[in-house]
Amino acid sequence: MKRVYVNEEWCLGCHLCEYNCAFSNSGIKDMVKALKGKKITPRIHVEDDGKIHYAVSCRHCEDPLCIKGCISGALSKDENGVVAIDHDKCVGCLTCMLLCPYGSITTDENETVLKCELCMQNGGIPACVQGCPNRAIVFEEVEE
Amino acid sequence: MKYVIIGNGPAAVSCVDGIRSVDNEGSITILSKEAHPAYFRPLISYYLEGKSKEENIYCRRADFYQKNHVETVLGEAVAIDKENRIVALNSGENIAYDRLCICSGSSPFVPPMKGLETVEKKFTFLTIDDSFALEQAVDKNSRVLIIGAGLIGLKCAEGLRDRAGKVTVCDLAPRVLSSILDDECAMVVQKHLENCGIAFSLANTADHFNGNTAYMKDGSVIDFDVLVLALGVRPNIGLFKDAGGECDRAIIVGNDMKTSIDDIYAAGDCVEQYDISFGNKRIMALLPNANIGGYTAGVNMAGGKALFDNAVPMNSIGFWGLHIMTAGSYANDGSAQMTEIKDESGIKRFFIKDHKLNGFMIIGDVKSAGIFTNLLRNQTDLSDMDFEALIKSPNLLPFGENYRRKTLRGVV
Amino acid sequence: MMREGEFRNPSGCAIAAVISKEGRRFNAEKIIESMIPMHDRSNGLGGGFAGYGIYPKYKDFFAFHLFFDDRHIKRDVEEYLKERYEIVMSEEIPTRKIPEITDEPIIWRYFLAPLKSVLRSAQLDEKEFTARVVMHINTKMNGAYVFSSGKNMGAFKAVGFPEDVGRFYMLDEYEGYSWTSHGRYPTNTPGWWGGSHPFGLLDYSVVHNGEISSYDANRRFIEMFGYKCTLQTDTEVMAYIADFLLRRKGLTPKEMAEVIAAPFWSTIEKKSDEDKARLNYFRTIYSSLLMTGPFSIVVGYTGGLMALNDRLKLRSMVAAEKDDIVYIASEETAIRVMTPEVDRIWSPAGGEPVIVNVKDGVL
Amino acid sequence: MPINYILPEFEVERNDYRCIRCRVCERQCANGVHSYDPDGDIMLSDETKCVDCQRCVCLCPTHALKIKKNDAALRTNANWKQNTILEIYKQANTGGVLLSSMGNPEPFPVYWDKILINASQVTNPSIDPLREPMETRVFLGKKPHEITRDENGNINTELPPQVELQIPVMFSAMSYGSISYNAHKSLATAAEELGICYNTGEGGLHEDFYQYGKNTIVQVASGRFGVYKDYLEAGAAIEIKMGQGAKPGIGGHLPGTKVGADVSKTRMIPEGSDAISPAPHHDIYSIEDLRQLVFSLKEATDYKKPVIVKVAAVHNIAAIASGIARSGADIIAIDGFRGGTGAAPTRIRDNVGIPIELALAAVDKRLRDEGIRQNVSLVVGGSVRSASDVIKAIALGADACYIATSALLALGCHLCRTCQSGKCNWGIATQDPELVKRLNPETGKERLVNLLTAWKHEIKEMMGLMGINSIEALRGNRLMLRGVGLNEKELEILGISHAGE
Repeated sequence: MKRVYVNEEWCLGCHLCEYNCAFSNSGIKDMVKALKGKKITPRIHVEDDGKIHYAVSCRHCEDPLCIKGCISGALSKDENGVVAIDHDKCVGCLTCMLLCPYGSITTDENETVLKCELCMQNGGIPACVQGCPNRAIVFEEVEE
Repeated sequence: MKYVIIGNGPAAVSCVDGIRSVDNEGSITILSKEAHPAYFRPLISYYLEGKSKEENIYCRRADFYQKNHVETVLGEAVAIDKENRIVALNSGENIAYDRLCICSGSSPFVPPMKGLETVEKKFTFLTIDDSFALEQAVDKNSRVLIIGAGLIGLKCAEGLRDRAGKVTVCDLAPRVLSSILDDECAMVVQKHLENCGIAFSLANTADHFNGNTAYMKDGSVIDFDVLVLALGVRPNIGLFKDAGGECDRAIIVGNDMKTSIDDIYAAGDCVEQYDISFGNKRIMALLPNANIGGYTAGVNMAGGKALFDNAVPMNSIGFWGLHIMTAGSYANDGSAQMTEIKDESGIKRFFIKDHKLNGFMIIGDVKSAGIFTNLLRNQTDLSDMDFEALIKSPNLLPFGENYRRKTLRGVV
Repeated sequence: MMREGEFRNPSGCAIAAVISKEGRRFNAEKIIESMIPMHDRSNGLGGGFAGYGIYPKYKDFFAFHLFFDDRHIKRDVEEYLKERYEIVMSEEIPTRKIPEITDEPIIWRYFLAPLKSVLRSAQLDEKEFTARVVMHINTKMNGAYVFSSGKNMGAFKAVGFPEDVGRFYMLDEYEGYSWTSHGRYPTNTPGWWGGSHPFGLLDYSVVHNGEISSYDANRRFIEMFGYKCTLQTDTEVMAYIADFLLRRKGLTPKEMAEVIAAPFWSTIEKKSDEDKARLNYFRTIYSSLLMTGPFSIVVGYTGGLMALNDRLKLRSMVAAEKDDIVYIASEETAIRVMTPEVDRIWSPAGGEPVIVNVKDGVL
Repeated sequence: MPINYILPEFEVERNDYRCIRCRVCERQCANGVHSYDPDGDIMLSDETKCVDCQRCVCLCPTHALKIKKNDAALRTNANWKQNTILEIYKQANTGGVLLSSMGNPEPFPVYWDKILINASQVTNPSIDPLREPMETRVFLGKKPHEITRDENGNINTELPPQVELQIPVMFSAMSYGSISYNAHKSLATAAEELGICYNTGEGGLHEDFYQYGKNTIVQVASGRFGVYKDYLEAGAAIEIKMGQGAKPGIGGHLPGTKVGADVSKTRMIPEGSDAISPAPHHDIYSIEDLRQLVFSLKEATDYKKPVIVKVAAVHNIAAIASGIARSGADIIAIDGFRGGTGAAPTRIRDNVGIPIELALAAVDKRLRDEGIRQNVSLVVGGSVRSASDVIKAIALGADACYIATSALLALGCHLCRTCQSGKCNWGIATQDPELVKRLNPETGKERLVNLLTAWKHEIKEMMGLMGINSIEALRGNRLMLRGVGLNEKELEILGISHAGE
């Protein structure tokens, strides 16, 4: 399956992926309107120490621990292999956060879990990938 | 091949998944005591709280049993004839198996208490039917007394707060969540719950009851309308024990989820298995373990090969915005070295043994805690890792470029 | 108005050729007739013929055909020639007065033998020497124009329709084993006798239909080697290229075709190693002689001719055979006029030369 | 503090409504123009540091930024233009030679823009490149004069060494040091994919790039940096750099700060040392010395590599080229006065040399007049900006063009002309690893390949409309060109007629 992969070598630490993610998942058409004055809760985040930068988002693991741990059945793998979250089912227990080895799960003020769903609802090509200025984030098939 | 599963909870349906990942042919029969499809037990408090709708509590889609060719039989198993590989039901029916998995879960533990029989509205809190009953019993004016400040008691308190007039929790232990938190952390949680409107009476419990009045150990009196008994659970192991299987407090299984009896497996809350953090066999009655254990059992039953060899106890619970995550062993008995961070965002405590993370407890800033769980489950050697930096800011930096290339640039 | 040669003059045209493989000589009657059905391919501003084997009596001498504007320049040219050649014969080219052809210049021919002493001092062979003489007259001697300079061959051209030009020059009275002809459709010229086709140098003659888009690239290349393209016509450049490649570089007509209508790289890649190496070599060293744009040409030379289309075949050209005679023409109808019955008729592919040589030893 | 006479050249215009405080501008500006003030939740700008590289503008996700020319103006004076005055201030401040980079920005005539191309109508069909083959392959190198045959009459097809190009465009010399590793990698990989060549410049060849040797021209310049046997043998051709259009007659200077470990190894000079290329080659004081160097290089490489001699277009370029064509060189590269550079004294960049169009026309004519055009191929550079410039150059007589500024633009360069600072925000003219990584060579390669693929399409279109289906039929085909607005002398030098003639 196509996943979001990160080429650390090319990550500039610009953090645009976070903003593009937040915008894309806001459901609002204008980025300014969507993000102006807001604390963003992107599903991808950049980790850096000044020299090294890279973005982290859900790996859509083959055998996702988050799903194993989900106490409400909110997390599931769809037929494409995408680990998706059903916000109606999520109760915000964060067991998935306790289990995700990559720190790829976050929450917002609604206390339900936010995670990368590969922009399946936003047109198919993840916004972080589309907006990455240096192809540090790519959306592709990788040999397993 | 005939597979029989006793019980119909998460471990049971995961067991079905495990079987079907290897064997699409064999027949599967599930014996269920409850007249519901498998549901997520922890959701019963969220149901009360209104966060979970009834239709959303089920573990699988409605067509799961049909799609997987699973026959469900409503009834209670009363005996296992291991020689003839037969399970006897209370209905008198006998069901033959080639492989059996016991996912019988646990039952509420209610010790004998004086005058309990005089209490009109008294409940335990383990099944969805308990939630339905409480839903009926509690109204805006109800005073609810919950006995037990463990996980079940507190979740019940959270579930009922907005439905009831007053919720009081008492426990013989001097702190809340005594099985997973130390005094200091428990106090943080207790304060938070008190701020959220829950009353506590700790190091104290009901000595006896008379109608709607509880007479407490310390001599005080608590009037209530509804009583919830959340004193703990006991694994349902009678059936297996009677068949001559090896049990401690629960059914003993190996990391392949096999019991001491040939062709009988077990998973979920009714088993005891090796806990890598404590270094011995323990009950880890937790949903992730039930899922993993059930699946592992299923694969092995169907002739595949699977191991569940990194079980640790872990908990993630939250009450009104305060999150608590714990994993592994954090008994501060001096065998492990503790590193902690305390600040306005909360408390983080890490226990390191032989350069490996053996347990942790995080209250408050739980972001990316899974990175620690991962270190714990994999018993990663921390000697070459900047662990100090990691606990300040849990991220993948200290793991090094190779690890990141593998995980962020590859399929995991 | 500018004179021919002062501007680039592209033109459309009709061509035809006929050759006997047996070297049998015949008069120009048929080829003149062949131009009639192609009348509309010309516009009356130029026509001409070249015949090979027409001067058997003088076959060892360079036959110069010249146009002179007046007697003075004729005298100057003769002076110039006398210093370099023995003039074996000097005469007016016989013409027939017809109303369709008017305003003719002085049309003269000379049969010339180069002076040995002059050749020795110039350290040149007689052909190169003669080529330079032609070049000199045509570029330096205003009012004189050499329009034919080979041995035992001759070009005849004028302003007019080709069939009229043929009658004008009384070509029915010449016999050759090979004839080429041309009807011209220049697009922006008043028509000048010298500008008509065939165009030749020494015994190479070219009749051409088309407009080569590579003209200036070809011209500027060939001019590096002593040729002066005074007329700015494709035909002139082609004649010089034919002289350069066939005479000076010793290529065969087939090889010349491989240079000027070189196959595409994609075609070359499919060839045998030997062909590939040669074609690659030609395209590398003679890349500036590649001719692009539409053309169909007939290059006449002693003992044969080559008909060739550009590599995309952007101009029509048909070939046919009947007994020992090979016919080439812009249109099949022209061939049918010459020979209603044919043994074979075909349309040569772009860049594929039709080379017809008179049998060895026949001439 | 002394008075600062110099006005900020640019103004940062931030649309505060649009700004979402993502701070990408701050993170991406190596010059430190932008900063965030958390107390006021505002973005601040220090415009004195802005070079108008447009990096922030391009990355701002909400298009909240504009960099504008500061319209603060000195009193208008046609003679003492604002820039002239500011340069005086700068020199009075520092006492130094003014430095700048990229090509001459002054309003000298651009002859490409005064030349128009012909098209087929009626008498001659245009050719549709989508239907018919359209060939753009060229060979650079000496072309033999004579045809020789073996005893069987077969033509001897051995050729002097040639450089084969699939399109008549190459990336011209830019050294590793003046541009980044990733820029080089982009050029090298793009050249490989396009079937053309790039040029090492005078900075040697990084060991990682030897694998692109058949698409590499290795340069030997006056500093001889990185030159040794393997290097010479690595390339498809060897270029002797005598001069550069942006700074004819002077050498080069790569400051020690840019000579990091890799550059040092590649150039074979100590880390941190200034890399100074002398103005002349100290073994070439005349044309006969050049011939010696040409043959030394040929000798060193077994006569297997064509040798290019690159010179700046200067006044007597035709005579110089004639000399080079007789020196044994296989290819002459001429660099016009608008060619770019990583750093040059401003006065020299803006006042020395001649336009490439005139130089090319003069050289091609001269070599033809002397009958030695076949001795050499001609490559021209110095502001070849588009496919039509290429077409015009070929029609004037070039065999191929060198492009560099166009290539850098494709890589993201915004011509801010401050390469000399080493803080290229686009990761091109810098050695700072954090900046270098901004140019992902995958993207770089793709953009270069796209650019030249686009040019190739355009070249084919234009060839087709001229009725030409092979680029060699265009070479020197000056009849395909007409001038507009040019005087007699210019037309004469260009060897073209005026439009309407």
